[in-house]
Formats: sequence, structure tokens, C-alpha cells
Amino acid sequence: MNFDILFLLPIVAVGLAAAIHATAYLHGEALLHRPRFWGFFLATLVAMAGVVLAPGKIAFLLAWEAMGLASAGLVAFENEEKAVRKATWIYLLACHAGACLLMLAGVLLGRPDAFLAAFFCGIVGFGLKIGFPPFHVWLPEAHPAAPAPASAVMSGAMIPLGFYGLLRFFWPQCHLAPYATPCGWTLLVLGLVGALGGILFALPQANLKRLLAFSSVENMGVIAIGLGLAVLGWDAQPIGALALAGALAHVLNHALLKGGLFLAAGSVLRQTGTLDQDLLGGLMKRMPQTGTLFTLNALGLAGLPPFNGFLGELLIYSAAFAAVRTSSSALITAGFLVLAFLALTGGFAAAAYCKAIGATFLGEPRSQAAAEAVETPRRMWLAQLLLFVLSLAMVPGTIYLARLFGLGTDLLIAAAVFGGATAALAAALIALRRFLCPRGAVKPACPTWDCGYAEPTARMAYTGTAFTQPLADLFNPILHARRHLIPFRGHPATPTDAALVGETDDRALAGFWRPIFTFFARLFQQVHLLQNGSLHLYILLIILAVMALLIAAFVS
Amino acid sequence: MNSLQSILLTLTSVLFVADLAQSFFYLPTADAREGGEHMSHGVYYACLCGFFATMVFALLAPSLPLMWVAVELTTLVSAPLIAYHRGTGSLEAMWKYLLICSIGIGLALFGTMLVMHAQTSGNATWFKAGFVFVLAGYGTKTGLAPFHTWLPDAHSEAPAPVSALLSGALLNCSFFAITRFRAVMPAEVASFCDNAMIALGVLSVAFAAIFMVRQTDYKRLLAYSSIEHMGLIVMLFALVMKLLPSADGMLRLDLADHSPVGILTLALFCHIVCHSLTKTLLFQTAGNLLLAFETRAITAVQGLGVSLKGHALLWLVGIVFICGMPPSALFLSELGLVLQAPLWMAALVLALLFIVFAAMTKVALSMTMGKPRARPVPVPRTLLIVPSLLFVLLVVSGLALSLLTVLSFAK
Amino acid sequence: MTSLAEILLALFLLTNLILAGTGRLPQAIRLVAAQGWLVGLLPLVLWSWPTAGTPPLRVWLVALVNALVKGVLLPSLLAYAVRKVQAKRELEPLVSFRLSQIIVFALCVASFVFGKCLHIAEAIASELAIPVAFATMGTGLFLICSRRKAITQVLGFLVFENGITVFGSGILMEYGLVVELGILLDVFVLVFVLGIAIFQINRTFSSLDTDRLNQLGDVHLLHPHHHRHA
Amino acid sequence: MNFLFFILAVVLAPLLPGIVNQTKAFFAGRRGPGFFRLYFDLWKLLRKSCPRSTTSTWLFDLAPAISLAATLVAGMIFPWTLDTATTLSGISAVLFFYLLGTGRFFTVLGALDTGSAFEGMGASREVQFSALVEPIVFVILGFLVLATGQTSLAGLLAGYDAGAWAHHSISLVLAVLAFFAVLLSECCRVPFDDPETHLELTMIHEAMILDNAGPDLAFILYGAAFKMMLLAAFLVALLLPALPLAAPAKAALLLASTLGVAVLVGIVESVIARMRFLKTPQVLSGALMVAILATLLFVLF
Repeated sequence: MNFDILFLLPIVAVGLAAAIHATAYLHGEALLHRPRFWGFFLATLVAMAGVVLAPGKIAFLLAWEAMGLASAGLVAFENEEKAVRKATWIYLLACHAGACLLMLAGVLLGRPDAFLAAFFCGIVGFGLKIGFPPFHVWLPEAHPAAPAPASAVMSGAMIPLGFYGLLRFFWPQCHLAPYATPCGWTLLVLGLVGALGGILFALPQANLKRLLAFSSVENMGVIAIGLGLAVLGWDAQPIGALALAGALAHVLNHALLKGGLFLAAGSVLRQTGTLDQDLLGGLMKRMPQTGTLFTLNALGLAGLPPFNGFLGELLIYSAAFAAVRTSSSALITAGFLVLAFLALTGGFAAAAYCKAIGATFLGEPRSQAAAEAVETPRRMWLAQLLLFVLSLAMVPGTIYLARLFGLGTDLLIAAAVFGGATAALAAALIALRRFLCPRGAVKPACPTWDCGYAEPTARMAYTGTAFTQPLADLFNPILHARRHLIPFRGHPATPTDAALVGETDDRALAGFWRPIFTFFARLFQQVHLLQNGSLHLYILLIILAVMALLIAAFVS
Repeated sequence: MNSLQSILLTLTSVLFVADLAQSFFYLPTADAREGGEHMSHGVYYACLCGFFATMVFALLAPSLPLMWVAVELTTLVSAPLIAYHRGTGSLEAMWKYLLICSIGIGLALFGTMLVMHAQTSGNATWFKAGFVFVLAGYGTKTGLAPFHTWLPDAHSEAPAPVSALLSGALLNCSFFAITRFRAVMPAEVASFCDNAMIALGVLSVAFAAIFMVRQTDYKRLLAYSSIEHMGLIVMLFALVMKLLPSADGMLRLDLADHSPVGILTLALFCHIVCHSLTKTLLFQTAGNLLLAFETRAITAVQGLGVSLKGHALLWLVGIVFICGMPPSALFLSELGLVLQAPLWMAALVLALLFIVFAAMTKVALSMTMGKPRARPVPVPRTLLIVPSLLFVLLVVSGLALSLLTVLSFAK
Repeated sequence: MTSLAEILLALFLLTNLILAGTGRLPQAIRLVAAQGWLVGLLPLVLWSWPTAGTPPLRVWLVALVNALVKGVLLPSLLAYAVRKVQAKRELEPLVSFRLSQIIVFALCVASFVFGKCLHIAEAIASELAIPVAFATMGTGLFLICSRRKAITQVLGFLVFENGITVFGSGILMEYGLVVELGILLDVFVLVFVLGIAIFQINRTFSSLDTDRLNQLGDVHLLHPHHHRHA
Repeated sequence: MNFLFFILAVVLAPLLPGIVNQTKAFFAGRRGPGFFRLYFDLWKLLRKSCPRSTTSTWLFDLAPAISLAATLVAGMIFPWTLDTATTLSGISAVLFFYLLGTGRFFTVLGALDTGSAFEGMGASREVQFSALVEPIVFVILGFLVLATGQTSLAGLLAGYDAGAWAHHSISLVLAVLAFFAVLLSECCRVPFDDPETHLELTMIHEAMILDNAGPDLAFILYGAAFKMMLLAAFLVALLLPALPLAAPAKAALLLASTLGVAVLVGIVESVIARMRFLKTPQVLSGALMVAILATLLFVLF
């Protein structure tokens, strides 16, 4: 099977939209910095295209490494900030570690009976790009750090290239008999954990782009679920075809929609100077086009009908149903796991996007910057519109894809038709409402009622953090949110401002990778004693080494 | 004259010219900045030329003992160069350089005797013992761990052009000495010799990686990077020798040869040339940074991208290149090594190279990015001429080689 | 003549032992000078006179130059240095003199055992030559490792070098005149440069203790707040 | 045919809250507002104007209509006749529940659009409950797939023959129990939410619509009633075996039974009190366990 075109599409589409967006996004940048952005941006796109078009293993690895490097240049664009430099480093490490493992996988692939080893190397190597937990560490760091058009390209088009790699190098064998079980389960479990974990961590994030980054982890998880199911169920069609089609449709949906969302986040940042959702709010009024497009894209990505995101998930759900219907206990288990996890993920995703929309665009502005924001230049939201329109085209696109896989399309067509019916009915009801309450009657006249408070202010409103707090509390054993109260000081009659501040760090970074890195750094420092400056020690080392070599010579 | 010899001769000559030119720009500024005593320029240039001459002598030496004489002479001629500035550090570095290298070279002499004796008697044990001493001896000058101890000191204390020449040319010359001995080894000890070289190579990369983590001195960092690359080169060479079918042990460069040996040979040559050029670029840039900031502390240099744009570019790209990232040709050679090496070795080398990458990129990022902490003393633009030329050469050749590789392996 | 060779080699061992036990620099230099003469004489002594006849001019020349360089030139250079920098003795070696002697003695014994094990029968001038060479090289390295004064380290290096030369003579190594002279030239230049370095070290540190020469290293990294940089 | 019964369901839907309230009134010994109260309320509301706050945007205006539309379409695809032949076979149960999800999504956004603290709070709780409810629903769907061997919505609900029904009655009861919890939570009934409460802090669904009035409120109230109808119908269909009846008879039975479900809801509301907010996740996770248990029992026995 050849997946090239499928993965080239997002590169072109998101690349184009991001480029349009960037022309305005960079407007405030110093003139000298812009060529740097464009250089890295184009290099990234070229390298990504190179990954897909690479004619051989070596060319693939070359393009892969180049892609990481070029995009690291994008991440480092605003390197005056420490967080950006840290993110760049983490990203570089992730890219390079991935590339190293891919080289190893390349070595192993050439051997006759090392396919599984190669697969595991590959899954970690590509997983470092895709963002399987716990290899996703770079995503929540690098996405907020990079300029929005870069994040859009990276999240929308680059991350899924990991799946492209997996499909290109491992698909021909991994869905066959002896390998299907381990490979499929690996993908499936990674996908389940990634999907649920990603969205769980997305939920309490205050930084909009960090939220989107974690939700990318979720989306990649969903794709992995689809792939895993496809591998497991390839021999029990139509499970395999359904799941694979679903996964691939989700690749495209995610690319277009997440690209649009990141661009919108960029617009917000450019117009307000912050991404902290607790300082935003009320932007739907001030940036109506951006806000509307963000809402629509989020709807699509939450997988809700009538948008295309639903169709991809529908295919995966159908695969899971089909798996449950089989007689194989492994497939039944897989099916149930997928159903439960995907449903939970869907619910959380809806919650997370509600939060993102609500906290960023709805209500009253919570800061001066948000209050003074105005709509972006036209081309910035036109870029998002472009992606949204393309994503609508994915509705027939998904049906076409399903047909390519030889699947019945009733399911999808019905979903599309009734999705359309929803839209039509909604339009009818809106018309009815307009008829019942003419425009004059709905003129906004008063502040929000708020149960009788005379002067409701934005500070009373629910912030994004407050909105997600119940769910975040429920899952705090996993999230390990840091909360601290800034108590008021002074006399109770004239208190200073008090606040409850909460942050949810990435557990994989804080709880897993950092200790490992620190451990090795400490260990290495013990070895540094060998280079203590003493000539005597140095010469002793030489003598000992020569003796060891001599012994080896005489023993061998 | 075999391929390796001719390439090394060309490389050494190019580097000599580059460093000679850089010296013209570097020394006057350095004298003004460092203050204190320094060697007279006449002696410096005489030593530099002598250094070049002895290296050429070592590469062209007709017999093994004469080569020994030449390699020892390179030590003697280059030692005064290290102590160009008569500071405490440079004196110490020179002292260690002289003593450790001389002891190493003494071992090499002993090894040479053993090998020559073995050649007359044909005794395999003598060959083995001889090769051990030769490997230890010339390995000391090549900078193979654990014989490398002089290297970080000497490279960090010497003036930049000298460090560049030491790292780019001298290490290769002594590596060449090892290859000559390896070529005369009989078949029955060949596998031991190759294994020993692989062991030392891996150990070197490991040592370098370990010492690069949390390194605080950017010139020492580069020195350890040289150790790492010499380790890789020795490994590559050993792998080539393991696979080489012909008994004469001659390396032949053949671009159309896609057999494992052909690929590895290509990787070896590619690695030697690219490492030398990149390292020269980096050492020269490091020298300029030293002049601008008057310290080798990594923490003191920050925000080069704002304060010294040209140097930031050179430094960043140089480090990215030396880490073996595309489009550097080192990526291709390391890829070749990994693809052709035994699995355990490939995995180990990749892990170690990852550590190196992590350490070096951290330094590169913290130095080039952010806001400048200290305002650098401006350095003359002429100091950028040679590194910039090298930069262009590296980028162009890297891109061309990458393209060539992609095209020739696109099947 | 073989017995004479063995006497010479035994003398070599003796100088090694005394060197290990002495702390006075002038005496140590004299001992090294003695070794230089012995090294110079050795090829002549080991020459198989009855079978090969009178040695060619090359052998005489090498012996002469060897003896002159190692027995006269270098020791006087070092002695000059000692006088100039007013260093009299090696105080506080890392390994005490008594222990040093024992170690060197142990090295000798080990070399003999090792040489015996090697079974090098062919092309050997004297049974003793190889063990003595090993012992001398070991002594040289040991001296470098265990002494603090820069000059003692140079002496140690010379002893090490002598050991190698003894080995060469022992296995009747024939390099040719150019190489022999080249090696000698190297040694000479090396000691010359080291001598200059000693002067500079003495002037810079007001001492010849190499303890002052261990400032460059990576151990300070263990204390991240403490940076020493140029 | 199916559409006909859909229309009937549309007409009958406002009856359900009336039945619930009358049942509660009966248990409390009150006279109650009457079965048709909601019809009158809706009629009244449709004639009123829609005031709107200066904070809100188009989302607030459109959310009730979109929400209702999604719920209605979900009703449209529901197999009222419980017959695979007369309904669209390609309709997935996923579409059904995701349409309800779309409706909820817009309700929540509409609530957040007002910028009111109470509505934000209500929205926050709503998404929490619904997120936790989703896996229960889908595990039950999986169970249905296992039990019926079908994957379309109609197939799932039209389903199992009487023999299997008897044999797996225990797991079936468990599944129905779990789904009843879903129904209560989704329709904002006690013990998850109390629509009768007058304290905003304890409201969930009610808190979200504090600012809505006029036709908007009518849409919302009607939507809630219709959603209850749908879920009640689903519950009944879940319970019923494949009956040897004509399609109209089955549909009539189904609709009649939904009224019975409303009575049941009323009884539940009369006998237990609203639960503490922090306790509700436990109940929902309990329901999830029950659903999984049902499946396990089905698979193992």
C-alpha cells in the first residue's frame, strides 16, 4: 500500500495556510528575523516533503534528521526566552534520539529474523516524533515555544509523518501472522494511553498552545488506536480496513483542524500578547472571525457531527464494534478497550475544547490586553478559513477513502446526510427564532443577569482553570497538579489580592525523563575524577591500559 | 602512495594554509588582549612551519622507524606552540603534552621494534605485542582513551590556530601511523588488532561523551569532541580492515563501490576530512570567542546571536555539523558506520553519540541564544574570513555529498 | 665477551635500584649519565665479535653518539638546570624512597620471570637483555609516576628511553644509521625542550613541584559553583 | 413509518417531565402542576422576547437552536419501530450519541458565553458528568453488539431473541441498570441534579440556562424533554426482546413504555435525595463497573 499522497496533502495544505498566516504573524518581528523564519520554514517543508518522497532508507533518514533540525530552528525562533531555549533543547534531543533509533531500526530491518526488534526500535523512534507517552515530552514544550505557523505545521503535518514512517517501513510485515499480535497490541496500548493521557493533561492547561499540544498527543493516540486495531484485525476484515481508513482519515482531519487551531492560537497571541487562558476571554466579540473559526475547528476535532472529525472516529468505532462481534477473545477485548477509551477520550476532548473556547473567546475579557484586542488582518483568518473549508471537503474525502479500502459507505453517507440534516434543521430553528424574536427584540441591553449581582465583573466569571477543576481534581492522582494559594495580606478590611494558582506539569518530563538525565549526569561526574589534572594518574592510566591490552593480546 | 595518504596530505596542507592565514589575523589581537608575555612571532611561525613539515614527513616517511622519528618530531615542534602565551595553564598543558606524548611515543618505538623483529621472525605473539604498544603509543597522540589525557589540556590552552591544527591535522597523522602498522599485520593477528582498535574506539567515544556532559569550558568541549571523532575514525578503520578482502591491507577509495567495504571506506574518508574541516572551523571560532569574552567559561558566553551574529552562526552550525546532523557529511559517515557495524556496536555508538549530541547542543544553544550576559570586546572582522570560507566549503560539500548519496543509493 | 655484556646489564639494574632510592638530584643525574654510557657501550659489547668480525663504522658511530648524548650532553644540560633553579633534592616523593626501591626490585624480579616465560630464544644477544630492558622501562615509568619534581620526571623519562634502547640492542635491532641518529636527535630535542619548560615552570611557579601543574582538569565540575577559568 | 412515530415522539416528549412531576407530586401528596404543564410553558415562552446580555455573542443566540436540532435529528434516526427493515440500516449508534454530544457541546458554549459565574459552574459540572457518562454508554453499546451480533443502531435495539434474553437476563438487567444511571445523569435528574432546586449553587443544567428566555428557553426545555424521551426509549428498547409484533405495535409499545420510564424516574426522585456533587463521579464509575460486569457475565456464561 502506498500512503505517500495521503501524507503529502497535509504538508501542502497546512504549509500553505501557515505561510499565509505567517506573512501577517511576523509583522511585528524585526526585519532581520523574518528571513530566519522563512528559511527554516521552507527548509522544514522541503524536508517533510523529502521524508515522504525519499527514494530509499538513507534518503529517508537524511530527510528525517533534516526535518527535525530545520523545525528546531523554528522552535528556537523566539530564543530570548529561557523557556524557548529549553524547549528547543528538549525538541532537538527528541528528534535526534528518534533518528538514532530509526537508524538502529534500519539496521535491524535488513536482518532476516529481527523484525520485532526493528519494530520496537521503530515505534520508539517514530514515537518520539508522534508523541506516544512517555516520548511526548517535547510536544508541550516545543509547541508553545514555536511561532504559531510553525506549531501548526509541526503539529498538523509533521507529527503524523511518524505514522507515515511506521506504515512505510513496518506495515508490509507487521499485519502478517506472527507479528500482528505483538505489533498490534503495542500500537493499541500506546494509542489508548496516549489518547486518554493526552487529553487528560490537555484539560487543565492554562496555556492555550500547551493545551493544543497535549490534545495533539490525544489525536495521535486515536490514530494509533486505529492502526493497532487495523493490525490486529487485518485478517478479520472489515475490522482492519475500517480501522485503517479511520486512522488515515483522522490523520487528515487532525492535520487540517489542528493546523487551524494553532493558527488561531497564534492570532490570539499576536493580538493580545498572551496565551494564558485565565487572562483572556471575550475575544469572540473582538475577534469574531478568529473566534468563530476556532469554534468550528474545535467542534470538528472533538469529533462531533456534523463535521468531518466525526467520520474518522466513526470508522474506528465501527471497527471496534466489528471487533466485538468476532469470536476471538483478543479482538473482543481490544474492541471493548477501544470503545471505552475512545468514548472517555471523546468526552474529555469535548470538555477541553469547551474550556478552550469558553475561556479564550467567551465571557468578558480578564485583562487589559484581551479587552483591547482587535481582529487580525484578513489573511490571518483567511488561512484558518482555508483549512476549515478543506476539512469540510474531508467529508466526501473520508467516504472516498473508505471506498478505496473496499468498505461499504452507507454508514458514512448516512452520517454525512444526517449531519447535514442537523445543520439544516438548526438553520430552520434559527430562522424560526428570528421570526419569533425579530432583530430588534434581541438587541443586547443589559449585563448578564448573574442571579442578581448588580455589577458582575469578569473576575467573578469562571476561568478556564475553574472550569476544568472538578475533572482535574478527579484525576489528580495522575495529573499531580501543583496548586498554591496566594493568601491575602494586610488587614481583612483592606486585603491585598489573593489568588489560587494551579499548574499541571508534564509528568513524563518531571517524573520520568528528568530523573534519568540527572542520574546519568551525576554518574558521569564521578567518572570525571579520572581527569583530575594529575600527570601521575594519567601515566598510571596509560600503564594500566597497556597492561590490559597486553593481557587481552595474550589471552586471545 | 595509497588513498589515505594522499587525502591526509591534501587535508593537512589545506588546514595548514587555513591556520597559517588565521594566525596572521589572530595573533596581533590575541597579543593585545592577553597582555603578558608571549613567544616571538618569528619563533611561532617557524614552529608552525616546522610542525607542518614534520607532519608531512610523518605522512611520507618511507619506513616505520623513520615515521616514528617524524611523529616524535611533531610533538617537539608543536609543544612550544601550545605555550605561546606564557601563562600557568599553557605551561602546564605543554608539560603534560610533552611528557605524556613522549612516553606514548616511547611505547610506540618499543612497539615498532617488536613489530620489526616480528617481521623477521614471523612470530605472531610478537606481532600482537608490537601492535599493542604501537596502538598505545600512537593512540596517545591520536587521542584515544584512556591515553588521551593530554589532549583536552593542550587543545584548550593552545592559541586557536594551533588547537585547530593539532586537532585537525596532528591527530590524523598519528592515526595514519596506526594504519601503517595495521597494514603490515599478518592475517592471524588481524582480528585481534581490529578488536583492540574497536575497543579503544568505543572507549574513546564513551570517555568523550561522559566528559562532555556538564562541561564548563567550550574549548575543552571541542577537545573532547576530537577524542570522540578519533574514536569513530579508528572504529571505522577497524571495520574496514575486518571486511577488507585483499591481503595487502590497502584502502581504496571507490565511489561506485556499494559493498560494505566500499561504503565503510567512503565513510572513513568522509569522516576524516569532514571532521578536520569542521573542527578547524570550530576551534578558530572558539578562539575568536575567547578573544571577545576573555574567558573559556560556557556560562559567561550567552546571546551570541545578539552580540556577535557572525560568530553565532559559525558556532551553531559548526556544532550542529560536528554532531553529525545533516547536511554535514559526518551524518553520512556515521550512518554508514551504524548501518555496517555489528548490531551491539551500532547501538552503543548511537547511544554515546546521543549523549554527545545532548551535551554539545545544550552548550551551543546556551551560548548562541538568549540575551547577552557580558558585552563582548569587539573583534576584528578579519578573524571571520577563514572560518567563513571553511563554513561555505562545509555547507556546500555537505549538501553535494548528501545529494550524491541520496542519488546513488536510490534504488 | 658475553659475560661482559651481562656485567653491563647487571650494572644497569644496579643503577635502577639506586635511582629509585636516591633523593639527591645531582646524584640521580650522575646515575642517568652512567646509564647513558652503559647504553652507548652495549651495542659494542653485544656485538658478536668472533663471528661477525669488527663492527662497521656505523655501530661505532652510533655507540659514540649515544654515549656522548646520553652520557654527557643531556646530563650536563640537566645538571645546569638543577644549578640554575637551585633544586637540590626530591623532597616528599609520592612513594617513599624505601618503598620505591622495593617496588623497583619487584619490577626487576617480575621482568626476569616474565622474560623467562616469553621463551625468546631466537635472535637474542643476551639472555639478560630483555628482562633488563623491561625492568629499566618499568623503572622509568615508575619514577615519572612517583616523583613530584619536574627534573626527576625528565630523568625518569630518560631511564624509560634507555630501557627501550637496551631492548633494541638486545634483540640486535638494525634500523640503519639515519634512524638511530634520528631517534637520538628526538631524545635530545625533547630533553632540551623539557629543560626550557623547566626554566619557565620554575620562573612562573617559583617551584619545580609538578603539584602546581594539575590545575587543568574536569574534576572541579563536581562543585558547580566554583569555576576557575583563564 | 419510522418518521411517523418520530413525529409522535416529538409531540409526546413534553409529557415526560409532566409525568415525572406528577409522580413526585403524588408521592408528596400534592396536586402537582398537571401533566401538560410543559406544553403551556413552551407556548408561553415562544411568544416572549429574547433579551440578551451585552456580554454574549452569536453563540448564545444560536446555541439553543443548534442543540435542539441535534437532539431532534438524533430522534429522527432512532428506530422507533424497532425494526431493521424499515429503518436505515447504516445508521450507527455512535451517530446517535454523538449527536446528543453536539447538542450538549453547544449548550455548554451558550452557557459560557454569558460570562456568568453560575453558568460557568453549571457548564463545568455538565461536561464532567457527560465525560464520565460516555464510556458507560459505549461499553453498553459494545455489550449490545455482543448480544445481538449487529452493529447498526436499529440492529442493536431490535435485537436479541427471547431465548437469549432469558438466558442472559442477569447481564441484561445490569446493563439496563447502568443505562438508567446514564439516563438520570444525562437528563439531569436526582440523584445527579435537582431540576427543582432554587439554589443556583446546587444546580447543574438549570444553572446553565439562567440567562436564556423566550423561544431560546423554550428550545432548551423542549430539547431536554425530547432527550429524555430518546434515552427512555433507548432504555426500553434495551430491555425488550425481539417481539413477534407488527412494527406499529412495537413502536406504540415503546412510546408507552417511555411514559412508564418517566414514572420510574419520578419514583426515584421521590425516594432519594440529590447527592453531594463530589460523590457523583463515584456513582458514575460504579455504573461503568456494572456495565463492564454485564459484559463480562455475558462473555463468560
